[in-house]
Amino acid sequence: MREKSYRNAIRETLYQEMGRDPDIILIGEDVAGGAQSEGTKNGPKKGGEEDAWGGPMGVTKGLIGEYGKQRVLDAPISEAAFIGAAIGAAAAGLRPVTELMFNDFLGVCCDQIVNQAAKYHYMFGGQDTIPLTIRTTMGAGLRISAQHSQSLHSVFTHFAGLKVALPSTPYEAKGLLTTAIRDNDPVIFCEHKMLYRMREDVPDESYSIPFGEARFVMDGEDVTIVAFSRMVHVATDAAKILAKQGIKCTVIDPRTTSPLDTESIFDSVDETGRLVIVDEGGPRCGIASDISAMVADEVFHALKAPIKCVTPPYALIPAAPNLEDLYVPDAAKVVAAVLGIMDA
Amino acid sequence: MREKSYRNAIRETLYQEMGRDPDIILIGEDVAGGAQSEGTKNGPKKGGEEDAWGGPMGVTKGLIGEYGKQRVLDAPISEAAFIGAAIGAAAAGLRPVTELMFNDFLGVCCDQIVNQAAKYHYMFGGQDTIPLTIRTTMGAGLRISAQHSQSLHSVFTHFAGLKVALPSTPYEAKGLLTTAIRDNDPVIFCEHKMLYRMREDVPDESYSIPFGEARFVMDGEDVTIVAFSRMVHVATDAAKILAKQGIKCTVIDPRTTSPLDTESIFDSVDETGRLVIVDEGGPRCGIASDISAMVADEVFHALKAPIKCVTPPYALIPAAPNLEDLYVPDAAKVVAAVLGIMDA
Amino acid sequence: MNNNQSQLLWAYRTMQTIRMFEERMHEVFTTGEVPGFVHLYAGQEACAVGVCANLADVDYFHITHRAHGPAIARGADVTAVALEIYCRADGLCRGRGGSAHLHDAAKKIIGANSGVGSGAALACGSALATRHRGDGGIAVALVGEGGANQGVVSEALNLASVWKLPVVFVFENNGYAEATSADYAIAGGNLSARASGFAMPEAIVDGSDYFAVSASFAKAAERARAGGGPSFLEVRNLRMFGHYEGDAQKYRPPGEVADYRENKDCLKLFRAKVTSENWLDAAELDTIDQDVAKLIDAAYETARNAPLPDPEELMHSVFATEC
Amino acid sequence: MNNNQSQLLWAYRTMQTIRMFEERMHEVFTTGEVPGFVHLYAGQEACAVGVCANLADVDYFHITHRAHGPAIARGADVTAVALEIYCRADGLCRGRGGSAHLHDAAKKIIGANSGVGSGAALACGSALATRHRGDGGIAVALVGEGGANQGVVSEALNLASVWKLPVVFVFENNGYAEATSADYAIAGGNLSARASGFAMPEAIVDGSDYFAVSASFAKAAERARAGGGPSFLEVRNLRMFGHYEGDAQKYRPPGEVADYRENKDCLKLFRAKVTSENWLDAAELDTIDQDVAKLIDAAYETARNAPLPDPEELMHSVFATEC
Ligand SMILES: Cc1ncc(C[n+]2csc(CCOP(=O)(O)OP(=O)(O)O)c2C)c(N)n1
Ligand SMILES: Cc1ncc(C[n+]2csc(CCOP(=O)(O)OP(=O)(O)O)c2C)c(N)n1
Ligand SMILES: [Mg+2]
Ligand SMILES: [Mg+2]
Repeated sequence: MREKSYRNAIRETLYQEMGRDPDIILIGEDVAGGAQSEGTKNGPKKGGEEDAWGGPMGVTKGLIGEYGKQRVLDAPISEAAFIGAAIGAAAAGLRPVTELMFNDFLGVCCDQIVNQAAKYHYMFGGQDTIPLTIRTTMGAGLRISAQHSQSLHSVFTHFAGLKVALPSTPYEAKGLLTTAIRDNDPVIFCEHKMLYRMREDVPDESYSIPFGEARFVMDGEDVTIVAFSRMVHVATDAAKILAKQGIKCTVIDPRTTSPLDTESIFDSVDETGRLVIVDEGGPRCGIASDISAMVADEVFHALKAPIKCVTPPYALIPAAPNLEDLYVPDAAKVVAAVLGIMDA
Repeated sequence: MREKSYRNAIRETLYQEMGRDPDIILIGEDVAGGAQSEGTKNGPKKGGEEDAWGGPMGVTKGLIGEYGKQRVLDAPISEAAFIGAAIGAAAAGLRPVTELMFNDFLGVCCDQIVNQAAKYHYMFGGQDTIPLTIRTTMGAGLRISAQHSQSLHSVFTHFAGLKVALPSTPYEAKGLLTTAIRDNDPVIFCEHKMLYRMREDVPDESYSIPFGEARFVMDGEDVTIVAFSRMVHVATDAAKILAKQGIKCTVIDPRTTSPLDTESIFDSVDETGRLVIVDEGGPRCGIASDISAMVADEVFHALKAPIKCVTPPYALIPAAPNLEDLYVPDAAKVVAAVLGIMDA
Repeated sequence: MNNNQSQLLWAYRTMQTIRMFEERMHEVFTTGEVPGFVHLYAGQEACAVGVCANLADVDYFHITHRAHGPAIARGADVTAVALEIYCRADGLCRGRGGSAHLHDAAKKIIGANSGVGSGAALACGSALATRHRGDGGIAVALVGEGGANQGVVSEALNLASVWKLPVVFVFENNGYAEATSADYAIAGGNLSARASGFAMPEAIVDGSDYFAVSASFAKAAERARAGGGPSFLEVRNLRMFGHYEGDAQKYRPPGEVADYRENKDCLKLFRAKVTSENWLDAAELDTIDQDVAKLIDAAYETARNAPLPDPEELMHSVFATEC
Repeated sequence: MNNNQSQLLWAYRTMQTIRMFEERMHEVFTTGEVPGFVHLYAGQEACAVGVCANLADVDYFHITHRAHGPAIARGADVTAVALEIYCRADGLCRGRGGSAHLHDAAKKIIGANSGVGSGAALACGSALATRHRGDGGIAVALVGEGGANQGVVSEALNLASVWKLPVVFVFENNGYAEATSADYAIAGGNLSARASGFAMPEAIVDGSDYFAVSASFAKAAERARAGGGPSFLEVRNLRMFGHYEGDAQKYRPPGEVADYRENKDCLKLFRAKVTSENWLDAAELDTIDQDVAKLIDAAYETARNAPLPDPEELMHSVFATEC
């Protein structure tokens, strides 16, 4: 057990899983960091140092050195083709892990993810499985505007056939990625950009965290707060502030949106009678509404107050730092939402 | 005023709007029905009759004859390029109407729709508008399986910057399409495949139906049923069955999911205290949950019973007719949902 | 290519099976008993059969929405094919895919999967897998000339070259994508001109000539197996029916199909060739025709009378690993 | 191309403005005061400036994430550019787009818009619009050699040819897409080999030579204006800095940038040419250098001290037509 960053916990998982299973291959842009330029008829190899990058987030650095070019494949900027290839390879018996640099680039490989990977197993009558992991980054905070800062887990969740994991800490990242890689369904593994440097103790040996089992971050009998990814920390901060005011919150990190641990959420709301959901995705047709609707159906009679969703507004993500910070939910907004339903 | 099919109501609208505004152009696959083959250096013109198709649904037939090749453009099977081109043309002052054959093909032009069209106006600081209409087809019923039968309006709605219209009848289709074309934002106009043959009286002259204003299909004080597109008819059938049992339903067709007429929904639930939402899209992170969540927040205290969402299951759409019919919500399921909350 | 008698008999039988299967489908479709959209392969048989003549068990064959012919060419059970088109419980895909999504994992027939052209990318993945295993296999992607205009196809051509994958891209140019003619939609009119831009060899083949397709494909397959990387084949033919059943085909010039049936029917040409060369005799071929007719009768009879899937099938295998 | 003095002075001034703007950005970025990712254009100036030398007011210029240089080349106000990069209220896009999304509707500078390469499709639309109006305009799409591997780019090449649009596709091959070298990612290593597959003429141009770019582009633009359809230009150059600021660039061979700065610096080459040909004299150019330095000082000073957008800007212009 050592303290590890979220980034390193992910790299370690890839390293360990690839060591365990030779059918795991890695595909993505710059994942091998320029290592693969061997020159062409037009000239000799041009590149400098091998493995210079390791993907733009540096997560895969070192893996090509260990596992070689046949298993760590740099791809041209052709997400549709290389994710399509990963699906084909998965159906044919490999266990690919691909990197989609930003989840916003769902835009250019949407057919592959939501129509092909998600539907292959079902539409063909269960003949093949698609044990594919798509690692991608989500979230605002880097000031890179509307097309590189989205949190699209709700869109992935809309499509039956995909599993969607949102690790909120380094420990979670390692355990959930292990599960993702070993799972026989396509998994969208959403890494939050602003968490890569977060550090905590993470076991050296490999372990897995089952999908569909929520984590209880805090326990309290007044309000249930459900939050995902980076918002787990925002929710926890809010809960700590509220605790000082005598309001005790249960904070739940469901870890995966598909499958979703509805049981834990329902049980908690049954006890507290109050629910706030905090999510960084868009407010319309998102996971916050999704959970609210399930509770308003299944646990209606336990509810003591309106259900509150704390999400960004129905706007786009601006580059300007002050506007971006306004866009993303913070602890103050969560506190306000909780206070708003305490006397209801 | 004559009886017109949904298909013809749409064609008539295109015809009239194109007559009104010379900057409206039409782009899509087969929209000009093979008319555009003029032969190449490899041989003479090969095609037969001009304008043989009019898109696979036959909607645009006749338009090239009236408005010519400069305004009715057949496109190769390159949705990303031609919808991208439509966006570029819209930003540059035209008012394009494009046809995306099946809404499932969002898959191959997702970046264009959700990242470019939706974000262009905002991200560039409001400098240009994107007066673009994307006509597309939604819905199950043709036994064409999981990748050609989806109802993806919730996904479009998730992305701020898009407007989404779902005409439920021929009259609605004409009025909403007129509004869509004249609107300065990108509008996803979702035509339901199984409604093309529906007929009703539709005025010959042009008229528009404002976005964000719900239609009250039936009035009743016991339950509010909100439904979209073809499900409006399913909901109405259910309401008629329930009426015989003495249960009076308000049936609301919000017409557009973005903008959404929350006021009408809230007011109605305020009165009835009960809400059932019927939708043909997937059950997770969809418009049904979306509306449920808004009501569970804003009209919570009026609620007498759990909110019910009647949607397909979290499955894919199978080709087999019996399974497809099971997948799609029907009146019996709506009746059961209403009965389930009447004594709650 | 192997022009020995059994190979020739197989080729003839297979092409005839497809032809009769499709002619029958064309007939029965009018009764309304076949669900969904149905795209017939009649007229194009020599393409799929010429390709499959050169495939081994380890090879992957990615087919398109015009699926019946290619699936049969690769050895899918004809009755299971009919059952799937009828969306029956015992169809190849348990009735879930229907006509356009025939898929047979055991035979490595990979079904059309969403947007046209997507097989080109998936095939890169099959090729990766077979290379990873070192089993000497290749992947073949069948793509229509209309589907070739999808961006993912160009991406896949480049990717296959960059990764030097054992793939053969077979572009079947049957003149039309729905109502849009290939001459219109392909800039310059010559699809195979794209190959060199992605650094792979190309060939244009007469799709009504089984021998030409087989020979051309054999060369490309050989190159792929030897580690030489991908190739690009453009097979030119026509479909004898509409885009799908129900298509009035008014976009076609008058006489186009009649002329094709008369002069470019791959079955006629094959028969003429093998009999005039004395490789096979006409009586043998007639016997095959009779056998095949019976097989088709039986397959349709079975399909028509078979049960639809159980209702609980709706929720079956949405996920492979339940949580 | 117009080699008259004012044109040459404009070209030099513009290239120098870009260079100094980028060198300054490289410096100030280390202070942390510039938000987001910043991609510098230094080393590539002759490309954008050579193109813009041939554009008229009616023409559309679709640029990329490496936006500063192309925007300035086309006449965007340097201060407004700096303000936008600093995400200030008075930036070109009110601080919403930042460095990668510079856009100036009045100047018909169309900003990078999501996935790399997407400008190729949008440019087809600008071209449609300008043709619809009959104003004699053209559209130019600048696309990086990495972005060229996006499917939408191939689709757009085909579409532009099929519709015979007045577009020039300018592929800027600066050797890398992030850390991935062009030699690796482009099958065969020769991007311009793709042009003929889409039935358009191509040219490969030395991107450090302003005159070569301008001449080559002028020809393509002329063709487009005359109704001859699209062209494909591959401009070869290198970037002098990393993919974005902060990039350690270890994937580059040692000395690559130093050698480029020494021998292929477009500004040096331009200066040498115009002075040795006696078209301009060195003193004039020195004066420009001084002017530009002041302009850059002022622009950065303004940007640094300008206010961020008002909070209510967050909800402004999500929609153009409020309902
Ligand atoms: C991305 C996408 N766009 C449109 C369609 C609808 N569609 C189905 S088949 C077809 C024509 C395909 O033409 P081609 O590839 O030439 O194959 P053919 O039908 O001639 O065998 C079209 C447009 C589709 N399936 N996918
Ligand atoms: C579809 C897509 N994939 C990946 C990226 C991330 N990305 C941004 S710039 C870039 C490199 C682009 O290279 P190139 O087109 O050669 O332009 P250059 O940076 O060299 O100017 C990448 C991969 C993106 N913006 N869009
Ligand atoms: Mg075709
Ligand atoms: Mg580059």
